[in-house]
Amino acid sequence: MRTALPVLTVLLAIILVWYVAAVAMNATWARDQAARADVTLSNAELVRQTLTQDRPVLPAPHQVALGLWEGLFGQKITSKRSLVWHGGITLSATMAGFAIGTLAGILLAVGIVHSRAMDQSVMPWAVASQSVPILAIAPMVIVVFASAGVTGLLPKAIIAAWLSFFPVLVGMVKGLRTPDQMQLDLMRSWNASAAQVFWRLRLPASLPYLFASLKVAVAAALVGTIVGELPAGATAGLGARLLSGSYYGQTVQIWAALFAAAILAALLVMVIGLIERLVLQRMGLAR
Amino acid sequence: EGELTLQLKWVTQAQFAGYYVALDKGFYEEEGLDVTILPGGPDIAPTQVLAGGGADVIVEWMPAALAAREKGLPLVNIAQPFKRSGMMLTCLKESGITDPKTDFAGKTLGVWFSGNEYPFLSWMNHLGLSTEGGAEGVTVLKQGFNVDPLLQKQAACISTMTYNEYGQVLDAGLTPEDLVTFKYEDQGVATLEDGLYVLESTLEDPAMVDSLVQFVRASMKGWDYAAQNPEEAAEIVLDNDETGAQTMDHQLRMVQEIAKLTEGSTGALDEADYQRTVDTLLSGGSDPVISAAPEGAFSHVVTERAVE
Amino acid sequence: MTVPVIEARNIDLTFQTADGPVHALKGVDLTIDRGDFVSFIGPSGCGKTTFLRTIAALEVPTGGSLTVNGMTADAARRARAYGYVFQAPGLYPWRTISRNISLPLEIMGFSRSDRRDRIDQVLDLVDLAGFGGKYPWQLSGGMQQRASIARALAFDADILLMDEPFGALDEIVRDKLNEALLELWRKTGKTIGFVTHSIPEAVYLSTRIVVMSPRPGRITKIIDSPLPRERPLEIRDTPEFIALAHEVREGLREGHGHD
Amino acid sequence: MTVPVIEARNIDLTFQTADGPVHALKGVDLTIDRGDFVSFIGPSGCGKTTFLRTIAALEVPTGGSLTVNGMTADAARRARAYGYVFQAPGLYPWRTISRNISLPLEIMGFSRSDRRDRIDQVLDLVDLAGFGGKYPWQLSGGMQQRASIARALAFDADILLMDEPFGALDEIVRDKLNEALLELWRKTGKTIGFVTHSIPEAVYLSTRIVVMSPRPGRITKIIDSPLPRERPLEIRDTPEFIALAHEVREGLREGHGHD
Amino acid sequence: MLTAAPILIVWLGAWGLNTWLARFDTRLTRLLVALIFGATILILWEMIVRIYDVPSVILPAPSQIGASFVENRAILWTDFVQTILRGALTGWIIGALAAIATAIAIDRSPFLRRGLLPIGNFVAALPIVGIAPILVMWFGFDWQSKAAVVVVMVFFPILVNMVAGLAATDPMQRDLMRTWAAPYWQSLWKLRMPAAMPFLFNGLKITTTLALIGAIVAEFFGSPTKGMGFRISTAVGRLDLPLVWAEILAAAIAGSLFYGLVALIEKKVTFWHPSQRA
Ligand SMILES: Nc1ncnc2c1ncn2[C@@H]1O[C@H](COP(=O)(O)OP(=O)(O)OP(=O)(O)O)[C@@H](O)[C@H]1O
Ligand SMILES: Nc1ncnc2c1ncn2[C@@H]1O[C@H](COP(=O)(O)OP(=O)(O)OP(=O)(O)O)[C@@H](O)[C@H]1O
Ligand SMILES: Cc1ncc(C[n+]2csc(CCO)c2C)c(N)n1
Ligand SMILES: [Mg+2]
Ligand SMILES: [Mg+2]
Repeated sequence: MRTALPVLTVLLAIILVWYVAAVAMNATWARDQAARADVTLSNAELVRQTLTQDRPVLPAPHQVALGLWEGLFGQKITSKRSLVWHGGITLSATMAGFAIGTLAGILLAVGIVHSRAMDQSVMPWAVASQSVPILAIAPMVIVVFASAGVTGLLPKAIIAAWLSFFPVLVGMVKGLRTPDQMQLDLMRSWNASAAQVFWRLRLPASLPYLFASLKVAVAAALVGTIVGELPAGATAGLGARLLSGSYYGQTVQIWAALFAAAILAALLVMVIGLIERLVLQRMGLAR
Repeated sequence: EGELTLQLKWVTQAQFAGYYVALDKGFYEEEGLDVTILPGGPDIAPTQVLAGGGADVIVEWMPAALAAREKGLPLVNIAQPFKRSGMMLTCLKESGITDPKTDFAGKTLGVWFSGNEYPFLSWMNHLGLSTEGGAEGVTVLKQGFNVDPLLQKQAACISTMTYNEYGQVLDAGLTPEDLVTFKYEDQGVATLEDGLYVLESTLEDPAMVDSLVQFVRASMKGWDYAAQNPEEAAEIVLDNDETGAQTMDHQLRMVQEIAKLTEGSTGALDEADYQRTVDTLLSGGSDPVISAAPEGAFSHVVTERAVE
Repeated sequence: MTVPVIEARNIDLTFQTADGPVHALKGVDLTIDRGDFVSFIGPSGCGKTTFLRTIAALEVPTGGSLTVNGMTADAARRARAYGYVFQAPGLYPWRTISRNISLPLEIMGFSRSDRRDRIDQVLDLVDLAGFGGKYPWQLSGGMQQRASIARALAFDADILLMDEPFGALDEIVRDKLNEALLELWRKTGKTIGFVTHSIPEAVYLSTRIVVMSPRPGRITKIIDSPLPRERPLEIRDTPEFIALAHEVREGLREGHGHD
Repeated sequence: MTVPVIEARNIDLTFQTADGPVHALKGVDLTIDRGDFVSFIGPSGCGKTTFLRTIAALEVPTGGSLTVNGMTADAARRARAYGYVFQAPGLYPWRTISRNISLPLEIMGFSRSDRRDRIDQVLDLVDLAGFGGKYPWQLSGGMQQRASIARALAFDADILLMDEPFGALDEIVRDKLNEALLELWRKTGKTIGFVTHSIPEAVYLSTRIVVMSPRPGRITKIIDSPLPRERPLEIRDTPEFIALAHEVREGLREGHGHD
Repeated sequence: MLTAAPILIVWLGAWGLNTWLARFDTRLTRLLVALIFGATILILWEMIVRIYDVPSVILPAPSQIGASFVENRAILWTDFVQTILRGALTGWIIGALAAIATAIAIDRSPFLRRGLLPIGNFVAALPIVGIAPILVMWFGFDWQSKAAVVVVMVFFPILVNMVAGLAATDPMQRDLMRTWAAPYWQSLWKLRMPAAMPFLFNGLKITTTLALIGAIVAEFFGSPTKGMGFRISTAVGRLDLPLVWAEILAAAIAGSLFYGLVALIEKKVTFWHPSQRA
């Protein structure tokens, strides 16, 4: 409640600015068209036209809302024009990539925390790996995987995994290292084995960090999937939707796809937040 | 029995109506073929997919194919359903361009890349225009996915296909009177577009050649059917478009425009057309697309048997 | 009859740090007998913690010899010869008090029913019966510290090593825990090594007070306490107590240079 | 002649929390005169900190009236009437010791040369001359705490409010700082409000000891010290001192319920 | 099976060497271990490409990539200037400055902070690259549109971090300021800004790679005839894979340097923070 009012106010302000911007940005085209048709526009007429164009430079909020509504609820969800259908395709690749990335991140982190050689070898390159413009070579990655017989959802998922493993790795390394010397010494004083230290101390101690990075990772995975779908000849998914909208100059379609992606991202982060709450509550870590 | 994978050059649209019709109407099946069609995209290089083994046959433009051949990838043209070129430069009349020879200098032109730039580069070479910008040359933009640069006046001219982007410019609200177009055909720099290419090694396998013969035969049947039944063809393309973004109007017009390009083709490559393409590409001045006339870049084995 | 439990002979311990070696312990000689309550007192950095850790085989001395229960310190650690209590409670926030106490028992492979019995027993001992189901953060600092002592007691080692266990608590809570600890020690007859900064605490609790001084860390004085084993809190107002405290303070002052 | 500097009349302070209201202070009545050294002692949570913060206008009482130097507490804060020392040193890690001490002076608009003089002076006063160029983390806890006292002294307010300033230090360092603080107080004649957990510390330092008890926080006893202003450390072994300490302990025990 | 033997031997040998070296844990051996690991990957890559005859249009060998890198250094430099310096860096700086200014502005108003932060967090998690085509349409083909994409991509992560940083001072430090009756700007400048630096740099570091990605990806939606994204897509079309990988290499080096530079500045600015002192 305490945040609802401020958030609504800010949202309202954003929408207002958006309308003004839409009028300003679409006015050129409206004037040009009027000039070509040799008519002069009244101000009211100009505003009306800028907010109802088919190919606006910036669609008005209500146009986007309508496009979104149409896409989400305007048709059967199995229809290729349904954003739910495309969202589902993007979601499945995102989840696959997220799972692969999370697993890889956790395994690497476990290795790094337990082996100094691995820490010193892998960590610097893990940082460098993130400056590889994987998104730029997404189409190539997809072709290369296709040549190895891997097609369909998996190549996209691998791009998603590449982006999502890093936050998990960093968070998990930090988390697995949170137990302080005292807690480790306690374990030692009990003569606990390495496995016992891991399962009973390091892992539970790392969970809050894990969840924090999972939220980042899932958003990153979604970005990866969408970009994997974007120019790489993907035929379905929100990225493909964005691309084809762009290809045919359907700005409303682009924005609707963008918002659908935004909603999907928010949902994913929320779901992880929910799981986090449940798990941490069960562990007595949420107060 | 025979399995074939076809990699398209671009996204699912009526440009490839023949293949989709053949698939949908069961022409491939009749030949005993199991064909998979992979849509392309702006940054899919079909040649790379072919080299990687991701496809058996690709749809590609000849300049790109010959360039790849010179890079050491032994591509062979086995059929050429597109007889004519649909490529052109579309300019805003208000930019004051009337004659390419005199008016391009100092202007900004939109061009497609990723292997689609070769015909344009050849043309500029013909005109003796540098593509490095400046008052004496042209400034080249890597054109994105749509016709916005023209609408937003970011370029004086943009690349368009007769069957596709030109229509989009009109859809956006401009009229033919607002525009000036220069077809590559008319400028004498036309190069062959959508042909079917395979690797040399594929042709050494008799079983594969059999499959290719069946494939080309069925595909040409598809093209014929599409030309005769434009509405149904457009419908089929729409069904196969997974993005759900295409519209009937647009695809119908595309089928009709494409029919003008395939008209008169049996599928067999006309060697005169081939020679004209090679000459255009070779006469590139300082930076030709290919440096020597290719050898064995096409083969009639498949079409000889398919056409009979 | 006195049975030596911990025997340190001429222990040296030097840490190698980036700024050069730090001599944390130098020629430390000490015998602790069964049932002793030995306090270590000395200014910050004099090596009290280091010495306690050495006994627990959490540090390895660079010189000298050390036996615990007649074996090497590390063998004793493996044999789970001691319970160790740190300055901070160090409870695991994701486990309830009971399950915190259960943790070393799980690690040592006690059976479920045995665990339950022991947990109940030590919770009683530290006066926390009924709080087993709470999480650490639901308890006050003093209660947490009692829980951590219970954890160290649960597996019933003969030796208890405590490193400033009450340092963070206020005087009144501290008094209470001191009383309880004495009571426990008398009942169980454990051998206790206890680090503290507080002179009254050291005097109140110990049978022997070891005064240490820094740079390098060594023992400057070992004071045997004349106080009886039975010690009500009021003993702290007696002249014997005050005299002993004074002696300890003097001992400290001697070894103490500039801070 | 006694001049009242701080006058609290029937102060109430209730915090509204998610678990309902917490009565931190209830009917607190106290007058502190110029030159007094008043210690506040009491169990954890009894409102010592809250009361000191109320004097400093860091909390606003929900009832009663409070004047500092004859004005409202907030006006006094704005007039920079007091220096405040927290339990932890609270030095800004990105500033050297000198620049930490300089910070309030910058804020109050002292000139550069004036600042330099004052910094040198207070560094001397707390025996840190030569350490001005060091960063806080390069100093021991005791030295950091002295630096934070220096910072509170630098702008020379008449009132000094200190909230357990030596709580984290070891006994010997604490003794030294206690001596130094007494010395400073005698030399400058400042009025000091001092929170502590330690009975000996309270007795050693104060002219008046205020004993508080919790739930709700109120004053249970105010003890005037018969000790002279001149107090060598040895005074702590005198019968007067021990009797006074005993009185404080009894006062504490009365107000103290279950922990 | 036999062909895999040398690969396995190289791997195990290098790993053994690293395990041994890692025990020393000095600055030099740490560097060595990292370098040996990197070199091993390259050698294995080269071996795999040669032993299994991987076509270079799929995966060129490191030696080919290196050769192409040297041969095309002029092109790589032009692209670097266009994409990294003009697109990414400009956008990053503008975005960071805007985010810092916004953070300071909304920090004064709890109302705005409560309103903007959830939205900021939401937007920070969005697939912002999706707006690249839109921004190319708005800001034209040259680096300005790339910088605009970068501005939008880096703005919110930095904003969120900076706002958190400005709120991160501990209550005692803030109370101290109050006891001195410090005015707003003084406590902002002397307390909250320095205290926010570790958070700010956290945001700045995360966004270095975001900035590169944004600038490069945006070039796929239109660009002049230079730039890393442009070169990569054209070179793929021309099957010049060694050049593609040389560009990737250049981007990775630029990204690592960019990150390293920010980390270095961070070290200088937040030298006092415990994480920097270790
Ligand atoms: N792991 C370590 N590496 C390097 N030096 C250390 C290490 N542990 C302790 N020291 C140093 O050894 C000396 C003794 O430290 P120790 O912790 O034993 O002192 P202490 O008497 O317990 O002090 P305190 O009362 O502050 O707890 C100190 O100078 C300390 O800085
Ligand atoms: N900001 C606050 N909000 C809610 N309750 C508070 C707040 N500050 C203090 N309290 C409560 O007020 C009571 C008095 O707290 P205060 O900090 O004054 O105690 P104290 O005597 O200083 O204790 P300690 O010796 O532990 O420092 C406590 O119950 C505490 O939990
Ligand atoms: C990056 C990019 N490449 C090509 C085209 C244009 N295009 C659309 S269909 C077609 C013919 C292919 O056979 C071509 C060249 C584009 N719009 N964007
Ligand atoms: Mg210690
Ligand atoms: Mg307090």
